[in-house]
Amino acid sequence: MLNFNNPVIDTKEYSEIRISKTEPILKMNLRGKNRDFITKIGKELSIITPVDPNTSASNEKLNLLWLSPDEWLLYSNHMIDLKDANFLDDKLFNEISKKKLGSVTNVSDHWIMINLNGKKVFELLSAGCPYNFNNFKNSKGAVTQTLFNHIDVIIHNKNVNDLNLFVRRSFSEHLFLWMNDAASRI
Amino acid sequence: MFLINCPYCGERDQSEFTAGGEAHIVRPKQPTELSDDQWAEFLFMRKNIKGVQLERWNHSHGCRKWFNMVRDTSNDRIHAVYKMGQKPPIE
Amino acid sequence: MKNKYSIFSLIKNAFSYHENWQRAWRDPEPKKEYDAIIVGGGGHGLATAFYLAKKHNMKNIAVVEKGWIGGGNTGRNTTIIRSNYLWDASAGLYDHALKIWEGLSQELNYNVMFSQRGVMNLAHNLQDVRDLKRRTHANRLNGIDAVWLNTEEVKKFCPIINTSPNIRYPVLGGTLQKRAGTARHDAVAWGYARGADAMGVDIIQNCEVKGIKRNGDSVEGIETTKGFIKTKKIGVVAAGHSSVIANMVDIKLPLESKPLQALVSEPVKPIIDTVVMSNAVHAYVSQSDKGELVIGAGTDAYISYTQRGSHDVVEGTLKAILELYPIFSRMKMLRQWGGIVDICPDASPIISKTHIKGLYFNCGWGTGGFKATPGSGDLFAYTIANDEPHKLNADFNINRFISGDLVDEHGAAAVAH
Amino acid sequence: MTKNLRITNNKFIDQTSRISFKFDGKILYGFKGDTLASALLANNIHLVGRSFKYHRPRGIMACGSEEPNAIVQVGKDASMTEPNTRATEIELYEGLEASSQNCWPSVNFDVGAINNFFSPIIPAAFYYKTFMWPANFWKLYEYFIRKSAGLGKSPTKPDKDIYDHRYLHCDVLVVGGGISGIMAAKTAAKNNLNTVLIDDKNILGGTTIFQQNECFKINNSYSNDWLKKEIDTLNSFKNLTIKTRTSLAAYHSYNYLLAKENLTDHLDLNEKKDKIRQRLWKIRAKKVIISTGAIERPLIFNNNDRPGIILSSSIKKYIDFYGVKCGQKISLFTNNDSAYETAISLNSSGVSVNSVVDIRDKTNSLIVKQAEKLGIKIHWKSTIVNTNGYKKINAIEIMKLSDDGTAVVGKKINEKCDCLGISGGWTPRVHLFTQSGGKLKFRDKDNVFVPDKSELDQISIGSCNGDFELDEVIKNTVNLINKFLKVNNSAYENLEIISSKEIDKKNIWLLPSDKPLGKTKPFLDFQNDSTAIDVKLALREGFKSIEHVKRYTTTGMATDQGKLSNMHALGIIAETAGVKMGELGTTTFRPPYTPLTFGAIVGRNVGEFFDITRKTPMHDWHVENKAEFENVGQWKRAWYYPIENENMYEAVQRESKAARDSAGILDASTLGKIDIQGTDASEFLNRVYTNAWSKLEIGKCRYGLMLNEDGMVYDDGVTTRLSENHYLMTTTTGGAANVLSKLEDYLQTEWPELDVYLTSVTDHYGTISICGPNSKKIISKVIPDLDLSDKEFPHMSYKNALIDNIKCRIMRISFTGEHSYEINIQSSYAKSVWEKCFEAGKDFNITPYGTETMHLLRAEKGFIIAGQDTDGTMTPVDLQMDWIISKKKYDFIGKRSLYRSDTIREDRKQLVGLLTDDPKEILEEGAQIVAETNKQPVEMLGHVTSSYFSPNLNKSIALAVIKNGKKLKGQKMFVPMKNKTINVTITDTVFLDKENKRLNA
Repeated sequence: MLNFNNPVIDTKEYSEIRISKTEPILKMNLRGKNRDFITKIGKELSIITPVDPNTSASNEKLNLLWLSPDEWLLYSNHMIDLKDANFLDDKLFNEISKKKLGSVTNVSDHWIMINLNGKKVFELLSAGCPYNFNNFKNSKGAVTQTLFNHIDVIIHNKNVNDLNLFVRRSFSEHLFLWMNDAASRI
Repeated sequence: MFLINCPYCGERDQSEFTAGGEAHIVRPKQPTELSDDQWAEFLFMRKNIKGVQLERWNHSHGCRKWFNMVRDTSNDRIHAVYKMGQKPPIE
Repeated sequence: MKNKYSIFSLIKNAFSYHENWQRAWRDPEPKKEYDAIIVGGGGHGLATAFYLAKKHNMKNIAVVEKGWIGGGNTGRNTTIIRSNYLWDASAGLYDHALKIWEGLSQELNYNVMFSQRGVMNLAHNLQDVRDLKRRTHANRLNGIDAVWLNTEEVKKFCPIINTSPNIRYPVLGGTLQKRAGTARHDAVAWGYARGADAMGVDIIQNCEVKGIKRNGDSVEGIETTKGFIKTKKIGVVAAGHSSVIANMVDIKLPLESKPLQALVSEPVKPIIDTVVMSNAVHAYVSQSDKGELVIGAGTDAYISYTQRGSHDVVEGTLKAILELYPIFSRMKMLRQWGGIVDICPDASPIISKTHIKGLYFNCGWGTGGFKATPGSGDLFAYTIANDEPHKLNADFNINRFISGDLVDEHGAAAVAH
Repeated sequence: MTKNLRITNNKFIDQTSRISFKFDGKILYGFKGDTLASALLANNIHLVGRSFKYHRPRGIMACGSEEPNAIVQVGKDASMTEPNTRATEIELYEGLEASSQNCWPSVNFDVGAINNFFSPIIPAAFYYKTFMWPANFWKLYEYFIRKSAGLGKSPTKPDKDIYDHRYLHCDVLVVGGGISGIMAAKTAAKNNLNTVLIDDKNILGGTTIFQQNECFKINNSYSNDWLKKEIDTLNSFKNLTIKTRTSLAAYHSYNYLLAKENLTDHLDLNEKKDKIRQRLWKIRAKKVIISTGAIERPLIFNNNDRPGIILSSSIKKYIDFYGVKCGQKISLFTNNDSAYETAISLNSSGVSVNSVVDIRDKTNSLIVKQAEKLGIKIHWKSTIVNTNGYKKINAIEIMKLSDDGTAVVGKKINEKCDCLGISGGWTPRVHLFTQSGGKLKFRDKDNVFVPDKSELDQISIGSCNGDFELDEVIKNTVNLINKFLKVNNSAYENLEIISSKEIDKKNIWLLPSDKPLGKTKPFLDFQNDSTAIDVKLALREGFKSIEHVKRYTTTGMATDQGKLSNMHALGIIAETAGVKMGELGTTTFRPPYTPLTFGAIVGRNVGEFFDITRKTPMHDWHVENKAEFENVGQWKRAWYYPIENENMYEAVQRESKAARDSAGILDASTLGKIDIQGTDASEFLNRVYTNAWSKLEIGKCRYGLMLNEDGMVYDDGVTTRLSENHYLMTTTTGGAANVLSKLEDYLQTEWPELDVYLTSVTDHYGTISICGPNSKKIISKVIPDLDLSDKEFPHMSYKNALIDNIKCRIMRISFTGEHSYEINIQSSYAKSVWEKCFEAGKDFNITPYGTETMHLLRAEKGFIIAGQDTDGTMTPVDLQMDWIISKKKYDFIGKRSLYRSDTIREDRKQLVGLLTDDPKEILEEGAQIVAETNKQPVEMLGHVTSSYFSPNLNKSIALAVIKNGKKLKGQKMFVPMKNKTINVTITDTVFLDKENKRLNA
């Protein structure tokens, strides 16, 4: 059996900031323009596809994040086992890509998801994000793509002071170390 | 640092964007029909306006969408943004 | 020649409390007509006028400047002078300038403080090494005094550089041109102005060009804020504003005008006695005679005529400075400013005739025009006087963008300076 | 302390906690709350530095960031010392060590002072006029000029302190916590606006907080008591953030501001460690309120620079705030009322005021009357024509002014004093306003520039807006704020205010003396030693513009950025040139407002965080196996794997041989990968690559070359057709990001009609490349059930497969010319698969190789590396890759540029192979190639782009670009090195296996 290797990211606690790893979870990039595409993924995932900028929709298993007018990120709430992952992967690909409605790409390992939790998470973000979180803070489900210390990230407001941050795998170790350094000084 | 109103994502810091130069320079549909001069015109020659200019920007660290901007290059004031394919909201 | 500058003239004037110094240049009203008009009173424009008068015996000429002379990029650059360029054409152009620099203070009887303290270009990755070695070999064969230094030699020449192999992008070596260095930017403009004025050139400040009058395909004169001035030859040396002038005659140039920033630290006692540039880490620094660290930042990607850039560019530059010189962390930024640089797609200038008779352009110097000032002026003067380019600027004509015969100097010009 | 210069009744200094510090090696004492300046003055030390040019003795002159003279070197430690620090801004702490600058051997005896003697022959800008003969002596002259220039000393060891950044977004930012700032902040907070108030001092309240004077009352209490109560109420607002010790450094467009917060500079030496020293706040404010106050002007008269000459308002702050007497026999010199406030303060603290010299004829304002009541002597219509005392002022010479104020009359009065307070009126701190692009207007009645128009959502209030008197400050602040914030705060509306009003105004920019101007020293810029005479000289020499005068005389270019000198310079220029000051305009104020440490600007991104480090999934394996790494962009790539003490050359020779003899394994994960889907995918590829794609069979791979519109090679890579409308494109490592955004650009802007979607999967896949004659055997061990026969799985094709149930894609493609495979698998399993392959390869001596060996192997086959063999000036034709340019296709990116008059030239530089006559001789990459030796200058025909010693051919090989190279095959050429010339022969670019037999071996 092959071993599953994550970049060296584990759970670290600081005063009112908790940085923790979450892998493996499923992540899929969905792209499409027309209405059929939008209704189709909604149907396949039993989620109403979020069409408003910077928003998301969730059910107990999955989250669907708006990334752009023709792009969405799908990710699973919990660690997901291979079979389900492959099943969902194939199903969506066959229903959408094969049927020429849009594109479906598995990006589970393209992104690393890091959970940020605690009263001071937004202080941590303010150490490196030019983005204005004043409204984002209070709107559950809000999504933003921005820069965090010059690295592209997607941030999903899961719950009060409970964020999921997505960063490209090859950048993740660097960002993780940087976040720890920042968190240790807040 | 500009505060740019991405037509898709809303107001964001300039650092999330990439400038793409003068807008509405359409790539010739039949380049092979053009003379060297005409091709050079498309390739290199620019108005480089001092004043109100239409230009392209990309929300490269956000939604990755290209859009157009009306900006006065003499004072960096942004008058408007509009999506690709749309008409400029000014004269 | 008006009263000569020297230690003796200083002593002599001391007795009269320096109340008898003459004006460095007159402040004339424009005449009705000139044999040639230079648009733009920066270093390049004033040098052009100076050499038109000196070498081509054209005395009835004027320099019109919309603001005050030397107030544009001449007074805003970081004063680096070097000629270690890759292609023969560039090497010829910039070394021609460097040779003039070497005698300029005497030629102008004005101390431009040309200081041949050497310019070092650092390599931080394997491609850097290839590119810099390629340039060094080319320079050697072109008779330009650039040599390759290994990391130890770099450290020896400038001990404060962090050459540790453990930094993010270690210094893998570099090139050194000893004849290169810096000069006092204001003095260059003032020296040329004083020299040109002494030969009868009218330097007209606060005179903005509003239009160019044409008769068919030749020029007749310029409309200015001080009225119409007749002339048959117009040499435009307007740097960041070149396109503005070009648009007056419906010429499009292959230029984009972008903000370029620079900054100085508070003055300190001598700590670095050469100029060090780094492409990959994008920082360069020298120390002025006054003691300030002179640091150049990069350009912004957008067009702007505001002479302001974005803070991120300054932050990025200082980040690179601290990577290479961690000892500067407690030094303080005293002043930052911006200029408008006109950039060509191939990072090389245009010194050229146009399809309009009597209209000449000298532009596209991008981020590194100061070093070329004397050569640029000399060659542009030649081009205007003879209505044909000198062999040293023949390759820098505007038609190269049509034929595709570019002089790609991105490598040599890579660090904005 | 020699004398007792400290008064006891004082609210702001904690006289119970004594602090010891060192100045110029001498141990001294002060109190918590002192600045270095106030502590020095309490120790009766005025002389703290020497001036820049003449090395004249200089003393403390002000009490804040406008201080031009009292700048010192703080700390001795080579890594922690800080030059050019203003004593007036250094909060005293236990262990502080400071020393004078720009003097040798000591501030009391400075050899440089000889310059003062030479001053007659070194006027402004003298250096432009001399040092030109003999020409080659300039180097020597410059050496001495530089030695004498500069002020403090740079640290010589790396900084140990930590710096930090924070972004902050607020509705309202209030800059400056004086009375108007406090009122503004409270109003904003009251109206539920998210408000931030910053002040550079350690406590709020500005100058009003120590203004206890009968002439200034609000609702029957002293202005300071009233303000104190206001400040106390601020803590109740949750939506108000207050930051003290925080100075606004820069005000950029779009209300983007930078503020520096000092966190440890005031702490005792042993408390500073391991804390963030300074934090740079990057503030984005919807609205900005500037309430930065005003700066008192000096007066310009003969010898106005001696230690002991201090701004009158600073003397007031030293006595009222710090409880320090600047002297015991103090004289005052003024052109306005505010000096009288100082006189009264001194008087009430028991300091005898000799007299007030006032250039005005007489005035009867409330405060002047009160001063007279206290018996303070006033010299009306008088000026000071000279001051005495070398290292400290000891007397002033007073004379009456002529009616027109241009000359002095009558007899000279000598007055002994040990301190002189000067007041030339007030200058609003408009620096931030102008930084933000705001335009100023000139107010003739009291000669000040005040804010006029601004593009941004901002406002100036209080004295930085030109309101200098308590009642107008309050009245106007209330109105302006209510209008600006669109609120209605009645609380401040009917306050009962007592405020002395200035009735008579008089201003003389350059005060006359009984000596001819040339014989006097009326200083304008104290730090840079420029005088009124210098300004007049500049004008005389034709430097008309302010910027010219400023640059020629260096007035206003010192570390205080002309906070004290600019207005007088303008005034004297206007007067001399006979123009109105309003028309003259002002010089531009450039950021930062006060000098900002590089450390604060950079923040935490130093050392390991200087730049991002990207790692591949197998990175740890490479580390464990002792790989040396190469930086490729932000990536760390395995460069080579030395065994024992191999050097790079030896390691690469071994790796290269092993790869061709048996098997090699390479981590290719950094290659860019783009997933392309959509019904127009094939058409899209047709447009972006030079070759044709429509006919590529599903399951097959093809090499593609991408150009810029200018026709020059931009990027290359292999693209695989996964299904009808589904491709996987690979790009170069360096090109990945740019290619993707370039392609997105074309899709979004030029070809929106195409149904194509791009998704980056670069990081999703780890890529393992196994090459060599035994690669097939190894793959069959790793994936037993995969048919690897050339028929089923030929070169340039791909298969899906499972490794332990993990999906992966196997491409049979080769960058080495060997039979080879590329496994693409989810990154999380890549390291594991890599180890599996390595295990399976053991029997075949599978050898891990890095980028260097990869470069060598591909060079043996003449494959190019975009960026190494191309430099943005090479077309596909130049690379002799004509075959890859589709003749059928109507268009593709860059096609048209290939047919320009220059790009169709036959004799362009073209890619060729090079062999050295001596097969052991390895050419240097970058070396130039010529046709003739011993000729200078000689035409350079081209240069060496790649060069290696090939262990497989046992000779050195090289790729080069040479003018007209195609036609020159077989020709002899020369590579001139510094000390020798190498003979070479031009060859074909393919050195090994021309028939491509090995691909299927």
